[in-house]
Amino acid sequence: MSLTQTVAEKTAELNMVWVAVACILVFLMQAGFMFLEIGFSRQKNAGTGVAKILVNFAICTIAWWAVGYGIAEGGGNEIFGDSGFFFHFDQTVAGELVTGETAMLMLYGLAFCAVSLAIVWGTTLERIKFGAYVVYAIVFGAVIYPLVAHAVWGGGLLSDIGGKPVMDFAGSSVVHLTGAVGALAALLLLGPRRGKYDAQGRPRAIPGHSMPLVGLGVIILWIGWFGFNGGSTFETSASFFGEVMLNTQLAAAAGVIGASLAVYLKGRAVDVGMAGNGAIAGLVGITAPAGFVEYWAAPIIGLVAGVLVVFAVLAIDKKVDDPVGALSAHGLAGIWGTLAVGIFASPRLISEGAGSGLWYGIFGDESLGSAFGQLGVQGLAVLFTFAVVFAISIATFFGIKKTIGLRVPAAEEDAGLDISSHGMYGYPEAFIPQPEYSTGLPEAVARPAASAPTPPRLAPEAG
Amino acid sequence: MSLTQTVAEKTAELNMVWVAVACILVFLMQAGFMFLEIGFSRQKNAGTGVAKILVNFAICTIAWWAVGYGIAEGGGNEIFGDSGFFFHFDQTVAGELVTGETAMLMLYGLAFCAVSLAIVWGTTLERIKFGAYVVYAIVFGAVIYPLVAHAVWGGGLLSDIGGKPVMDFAGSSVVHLTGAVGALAALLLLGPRRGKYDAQGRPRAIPGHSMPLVGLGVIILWIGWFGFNGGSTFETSASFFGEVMLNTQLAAAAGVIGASLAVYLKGRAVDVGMAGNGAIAGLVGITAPAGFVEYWAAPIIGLVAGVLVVFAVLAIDKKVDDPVGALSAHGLAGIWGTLAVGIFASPRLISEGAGSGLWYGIFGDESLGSAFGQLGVQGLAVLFTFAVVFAISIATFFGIKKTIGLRVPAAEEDAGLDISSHGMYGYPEAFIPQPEYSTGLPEAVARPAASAPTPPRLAPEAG
Amino acid sequence: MSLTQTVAEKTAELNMVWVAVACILVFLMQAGFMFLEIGFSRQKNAGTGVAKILVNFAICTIAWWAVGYGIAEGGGNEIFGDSGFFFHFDQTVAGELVTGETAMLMLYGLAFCAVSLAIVWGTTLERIKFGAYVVYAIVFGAVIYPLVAHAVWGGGLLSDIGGKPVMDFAGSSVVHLTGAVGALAALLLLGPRRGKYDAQGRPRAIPGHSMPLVGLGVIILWIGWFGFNGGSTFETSASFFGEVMLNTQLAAAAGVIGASLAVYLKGRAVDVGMAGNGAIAGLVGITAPAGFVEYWAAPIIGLVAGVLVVFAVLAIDKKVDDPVGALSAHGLAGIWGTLAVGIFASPRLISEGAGSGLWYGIFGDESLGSAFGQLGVQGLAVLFTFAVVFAISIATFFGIKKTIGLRVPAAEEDAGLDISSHGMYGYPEAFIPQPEYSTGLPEAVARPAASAPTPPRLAPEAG
Amino acid sequence: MKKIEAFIRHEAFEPIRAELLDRGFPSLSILEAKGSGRQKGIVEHYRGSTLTVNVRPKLKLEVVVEDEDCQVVVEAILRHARTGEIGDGKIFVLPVEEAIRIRTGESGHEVLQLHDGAEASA
Amino acid sequence: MKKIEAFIRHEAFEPIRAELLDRGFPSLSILEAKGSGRQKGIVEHYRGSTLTVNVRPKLKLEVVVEDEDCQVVVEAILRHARTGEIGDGKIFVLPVEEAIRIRTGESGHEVLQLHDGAEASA
Amino acid sequence: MKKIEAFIRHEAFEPIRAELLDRGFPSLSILEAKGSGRQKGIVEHYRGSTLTVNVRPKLKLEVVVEDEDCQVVVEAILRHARTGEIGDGKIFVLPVEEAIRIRTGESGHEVLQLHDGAEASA
Ligand SMILES: Nc1ncnc2c1ncn2[C@@H]1O[C@H](COP(=O)(O)OP(=O)(O)O)[C@@H](O)[C@H]1O
Ligand SMILES: Nc1ncnc2c1ncn2[C@@H]1O[C@H](COP(=O)(O)OP(=O)(O)O)[C@@H](O)[C@H]1O
Ligand SMILES: Nc1ncnc2c1ncn2[C@@H]1O[C@H](COP(=O)(O)OP(=O)(O)O)[C@@H](O)[C@H]1O
Repeated sequence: MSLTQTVAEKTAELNMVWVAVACILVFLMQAGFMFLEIGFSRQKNAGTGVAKILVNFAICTIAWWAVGYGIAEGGGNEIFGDSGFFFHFDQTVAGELVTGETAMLMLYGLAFCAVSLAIVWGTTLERIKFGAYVVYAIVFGAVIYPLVAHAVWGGGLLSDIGGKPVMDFAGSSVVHLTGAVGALAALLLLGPRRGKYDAQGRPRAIPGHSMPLVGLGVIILWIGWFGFNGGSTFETSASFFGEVMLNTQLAAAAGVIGASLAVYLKGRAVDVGMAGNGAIAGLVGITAPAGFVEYWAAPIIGLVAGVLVVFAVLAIDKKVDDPVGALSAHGLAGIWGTLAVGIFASPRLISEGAGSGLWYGIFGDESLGSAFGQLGVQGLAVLFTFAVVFAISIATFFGIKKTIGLRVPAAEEDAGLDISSHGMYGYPEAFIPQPEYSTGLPEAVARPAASAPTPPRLAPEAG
Repeated sequence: MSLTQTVAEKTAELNMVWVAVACILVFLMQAGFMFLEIGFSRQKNAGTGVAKILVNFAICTIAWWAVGYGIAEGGGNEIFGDSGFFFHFDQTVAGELVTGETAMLMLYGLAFCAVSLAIVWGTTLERIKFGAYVVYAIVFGAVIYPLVAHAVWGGGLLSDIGGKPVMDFAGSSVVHLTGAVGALAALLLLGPRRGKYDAQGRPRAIPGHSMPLVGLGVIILWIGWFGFNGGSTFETSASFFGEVMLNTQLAAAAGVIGASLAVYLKGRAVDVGMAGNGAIAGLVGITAPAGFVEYWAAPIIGLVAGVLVVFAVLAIDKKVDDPVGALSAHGLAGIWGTLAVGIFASPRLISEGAGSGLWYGIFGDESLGSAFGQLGVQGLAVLFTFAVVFAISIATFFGIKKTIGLRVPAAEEDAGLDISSHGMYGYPEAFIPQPEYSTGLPEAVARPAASAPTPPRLAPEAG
Repeated sequence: MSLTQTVAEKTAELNMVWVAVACILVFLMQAGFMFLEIGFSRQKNAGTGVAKILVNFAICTIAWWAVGYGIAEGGGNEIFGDSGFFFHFDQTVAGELVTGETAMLMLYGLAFCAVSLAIVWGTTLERIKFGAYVVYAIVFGAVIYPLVAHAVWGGGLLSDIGGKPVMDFAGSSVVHLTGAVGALAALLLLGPRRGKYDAQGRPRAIPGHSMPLVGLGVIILWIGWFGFNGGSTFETSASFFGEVMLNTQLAAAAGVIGASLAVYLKGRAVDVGMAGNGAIAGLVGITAPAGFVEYWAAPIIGLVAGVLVVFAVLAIDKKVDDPVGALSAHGLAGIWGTLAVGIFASPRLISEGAGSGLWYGIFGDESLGSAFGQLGVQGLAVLFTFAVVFAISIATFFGIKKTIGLRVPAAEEDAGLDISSHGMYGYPEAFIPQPEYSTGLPEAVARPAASAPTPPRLAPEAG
Repeated sequence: MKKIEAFIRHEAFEPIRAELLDRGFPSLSILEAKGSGRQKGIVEHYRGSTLTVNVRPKLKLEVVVEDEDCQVVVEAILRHARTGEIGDGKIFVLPVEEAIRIRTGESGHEVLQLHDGAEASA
Repeated sequence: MKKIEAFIRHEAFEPIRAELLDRGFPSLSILEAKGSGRQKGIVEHYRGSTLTVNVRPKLKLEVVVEDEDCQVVVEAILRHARTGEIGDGKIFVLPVEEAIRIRTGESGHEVLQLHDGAEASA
Repeated sequence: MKKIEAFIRHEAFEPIRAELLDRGFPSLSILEAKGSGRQKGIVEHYRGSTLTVNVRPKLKLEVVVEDEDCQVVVEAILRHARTGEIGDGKIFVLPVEEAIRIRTGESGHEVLQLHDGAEASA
């Protein structure tokens, strides 16, 4: 083998090592979502969060392997890819034979899909039926996310709008907005948790049970984002990932500062959850621009996202019940991030054919028309994502509602999903100061207790 | 230096960067075991899990550095290696001078040894004496694991059985079965936790105290496995690690699905712990085959492991008390994984001299005889591992039992290991609804309380 | 592009991939400090730990980007750097144009600064005002840490003392001692927690609320340290990072063993927190020597650090209130590590111009004079770090005390910082067995409760 | 004076508290309890095994009032705690001989609640 | 009617509950308590310092029964809670004036337990 | 015999316990409670919304003593639990008819506390 060839191969491998690292970090984000959601739930719903993440991650993996990857990255037409199903060796995907590199990139794509799916459930905590996860995860992993990913990153509709591509570096829109729109669809059909609004429709705080777990979730997500954004370079040339990572950190930091300050000024308290939401919002905001903007723009993008998330959470809470703030932190911040590219994209960094950000049109020498055009394209990506994801999601959740049901009965909600859907509290030893649950699982299933048969006198019919 | 040489060096360094990443991920698995075990323990035994992991990891490190590494990888004969003890610079190990690369690989080997050791304790929770960890960890890190590793990976007995090598990519047998067999030996001498079986010998559930911590443990282990399997390529050629990682993910996902489905069908509840066990079982199952099978085989291997683990946990629970399901998830799934290589090993991926899997003998053009031979070799690996590990382990635990003792007194078990072995509850502020413990540590040791001397009237002899 | 050039570029990128991995690991250490501190706090102060880390990390990021990096690494004179402020593209830092590589290294520098800052707060738990974090974090990230880093690593005063450089591989002194000295300054002005000392001045144990969270913190820190020390090679030549990582692991292990043994011998109990402190101390101890000593020296350095930390914690506890043992584990172990270089530095590994360790002067052929000289230089680094950091820190904290105040009122301390500074308990559902807090946030801010207006009869003035 | 001890469902407490407050009985205490009665225990599932929990979480409400107010309090409890399902709980009335307000040291039934007029103001 | 309040060890509860159930006294309540008596506190160790905890966890059992059943319940408690070691606990008997079943509103001692015959069935 | 039930602040317990012990009353029990009275609830803040918590954590102290010792105990409680601020709590005294030491089965007021001389020794 010639040295040139060796160097080319090692270069490809170096790229894949970097993608592998990034992929593992993005997988780790599953733990981030797990703990963010568990922390923001009451303790009677702490265990279900574990089962949810595991089952979702699993189903999403199989759906992506069997169908989703093919639709997203299998070449094909402007709407969907048409190769790479049941991903296997000796297969041709989008005209190329499958290699170890393909496998690595396919896995990295899965990691993104799984993050997007995890976002969906943020609005549904503490009342959704477990079966809903199973059904929607299949549709999401096989169809919903792949369609959006194909449109932007797979050579689909949004990769060329009148010559301009949508610029979404790591998925403010493709991943985060998609998840948030799914979350909105679910929420509209689910309604709020019992007790969230009083008789007059005023919202009540339903505090989650563990801020330390929320903190664990936030910091894991933050760390994972270096893989999320940093790995979206897909290669290591000029150590450009370093620039992307620095932008990511600056925006996250500014997000925390923006949110903490906003919530402090509103209420004299540095709300722990809001500080966390600020970090997430900053990160979501920088996800699209990470590879397209200069360092100075990153803290601005993050700061806006952080302030935005506080006001959005407060406003949204008045009407709909979003326990973790997914609509705000992933939805609105995702939109902001996608549009922010149109404002701040630096001429030296933009994709081929794309316009620079408005900033450079106004304060610099770039064409203002092209800048506006690009901003329009970014806006179109938001609309497209919203429309496609919302349509399929609402249809899917509606189907679930009409068949297996979307929401648990009130008694199960009061008792908590842990005991009612999983047969056991998430903290079995905790003295659960909660409305009681009259029975465990259906009698037929419950085998007689090992210790002693339930004595007949205790039966409800007695006396 | 010539360019060729530079490229060769950089290639080696790229490999080692990958191994370093993998190594750190496998070290992280210590946290996975910590939380899996803590979550599956009652809260009165939550703190000891922390001390246990730290002390074990520490002792294992020193034992491996001083002795174990030499036995495992120090060349030598078919039974044990004979160089590399007290690993140091300027030393020759298996004929090669120690370099930075050697150090990296030695550390990676330690990470595997420590995982194997961590598995052992899953069966012993909530009743074992702390001193037992110390003694067994020395023997395990210095002798037990190294012997097995040497046999399969160090050029020992199992690396050539009638021309065929055992194929165990990352250690379904070497690491996981080894740990599980140690666990079995400990369990047989320890007996069940007090209250686990009623007067009629029927098992009672003793729920662990925190499913969120179990979830943390599972997801950390899952993530760590990408280093465990992915790093076992030891190099980056053709980004083959991507294939290995994809297989790993597919099997883990199928494991969750298999276990969740099985436990749901049995009892209408998606048991949180079982879903987690399913992930682990899927991962253990794919550990040996990860680099030898095609993508389509991975979900099958994982699914079988996931279903298997549910029935195994239920069956084993009837007779012996394995709080975390280590015998099932690491032992039986480890055996299944080792044998699965003999069923699914793809002709394009097998080791030199090895036979393909049965599948290719039956449905393909490969020699059925060679396939059966390979399956036999895989079975032999299981038997060998079982025999060696069991013999040394039971002897060691027996020695511990006869000297310092293996199990804490009943009063200490009732009160919990935290207060009795560590002097303080793991959650000191929790209102511990547990049988009381009449005294802290031995009086002689307990210095008078700072706040006020214990008044004489309170003494037990009074009145 | 010539092949030579390509290889040079890919080599640089490989280095940066390694630094990126290391950087992410060091960022992860923020989670380690978060959980170490939360676990060592009472549950009424669990949530503030989350907000603290997020806000600190955020502020430190912006301060480092705007000012700190320039002072630390911006060339300049012996005291401070003078370029690289508001780090941006097209900028010249220390004579070199900013590239992706510069960004990566700048981010890695930030990770160290953030670790150092995190250490500061260990002594201040459960009583400090939240505002103090904000102010000190700005000063620390912009000035304090950068000055020390510049002196040792940025070509400043300590990089050449009479021809000899201070050898501090990854910052026993630059990072850990710096943090600990800041912690000391804060502590002196803060005083102990209420109830820590009885009327006679005898210390009382105030147990933290969760040993599992302490365990999580310790193991995350341990893992992160592979990035901390391993990444401080800044490149991959000869896979030297492997040697550094092995040293790190050996010292950490010996630290656990040393501390566990010491605390067990003193009190017959393997104190969970002390085992953890032992790991940290071992790691802090090896931080300076990691790249300068042979493998055999690492366990010795770790063991000494582990034993030291136990006695130091006990001694310090008699006089001042350091809830997590930061003064011992980071301060004393940091000093020990810095001096240990002067004792064990191996001739084959020392920096240019530096003297070998005393050991090689006494037992080997090296010049004893030069060895003593080097030990003196190492001692100078300790003194310099102490003086600079203490002076600026005490001034800053004094300023805070005189303006916004350093410590919360007694009632807020009794009620816990969560409810008083953040408006909500960290575990809102926990039955808080704590002194009550008569009011939430200032009345003016507290909007009327959503559920029902507080009835007038309940007002304090009534009856 | 009488002490009313009631074992009730958690969800009944808030309306009871609100009504008692309205009627001039702001002073009361609650404790977490677990109880058994006619109500069956529940069967929990864990790793494929079952576990019968024979006591169910209840809230214990304690209110000390003057003899003549006893009925009012009992009625308020009955009104809000009754669902008609097994497990609603029980009320017990015990005699109390003395009551002392710690803050002032004064004793007698005037310390019990606010309803006797003069005391209530903003 | 009498209220029996017993401070017992946690591990004594299950056998007591089982016997009382058998004898027709299914209704009872428990609360987590901590107490001191002749039993010494324990000394906890933390980071090398010690901490004396002067109260030990106990379970408080509360059973209200008719006067004539008092003895049976007390005996059942004594039977299972006695280990002979310091710390076994105490039983107190208090007078109760009224008992009301919330579900039905009926009062009087027939609401207390099941043992008076007619009520017990599947 | 009398049972003294006091709802106090957590921080008052330790001095009360110490004094009672000194005076020969080592035996007592505590339970976690929450209560409302004149003391206002507090307003918690969470993600920008508020939440009013109407009951505040209190400690319930229970001591059973002979009639003549009642006053001593009440005074000890008053001494240490009084801050003069709203929320100091209340003391109630209830009649007790019987007291039994489980360990020995003996009953009567001699089982209550240690102060009657003979019993106290190292
Ligand atoms: N005699 C009793 N003594 C003590 N507690 C009781 C008694 N009877 C009922 N309780 C408490 O009341 C709760 C509800 O009682 P239960 O008998 O199940 O209700 P119901 O009145 O509908 O039959 C029990 O869980 C227990 O806590
Ligand atoms: N007079 C009392 N008042 C309130 N609680 C008591 C009283 N005497 C005992 N107790 C409770 O009973 C528990 C056991 O009492 P103790 O005196 O230690 O047992 P013994 O009867 O063996 O001397 C105590 O922890 C306390 O909870
Ligand atoms: N009548 C009562 N019945 C039951 N508990 C009471 C009663 N009065 C007071 N308490 C308890 O005492 C605590 C303090 O009472 P509060 O009225 O606020 O104090 P103050 O005596 O200063 O007015 C309450 O939180 C409650 O737990």
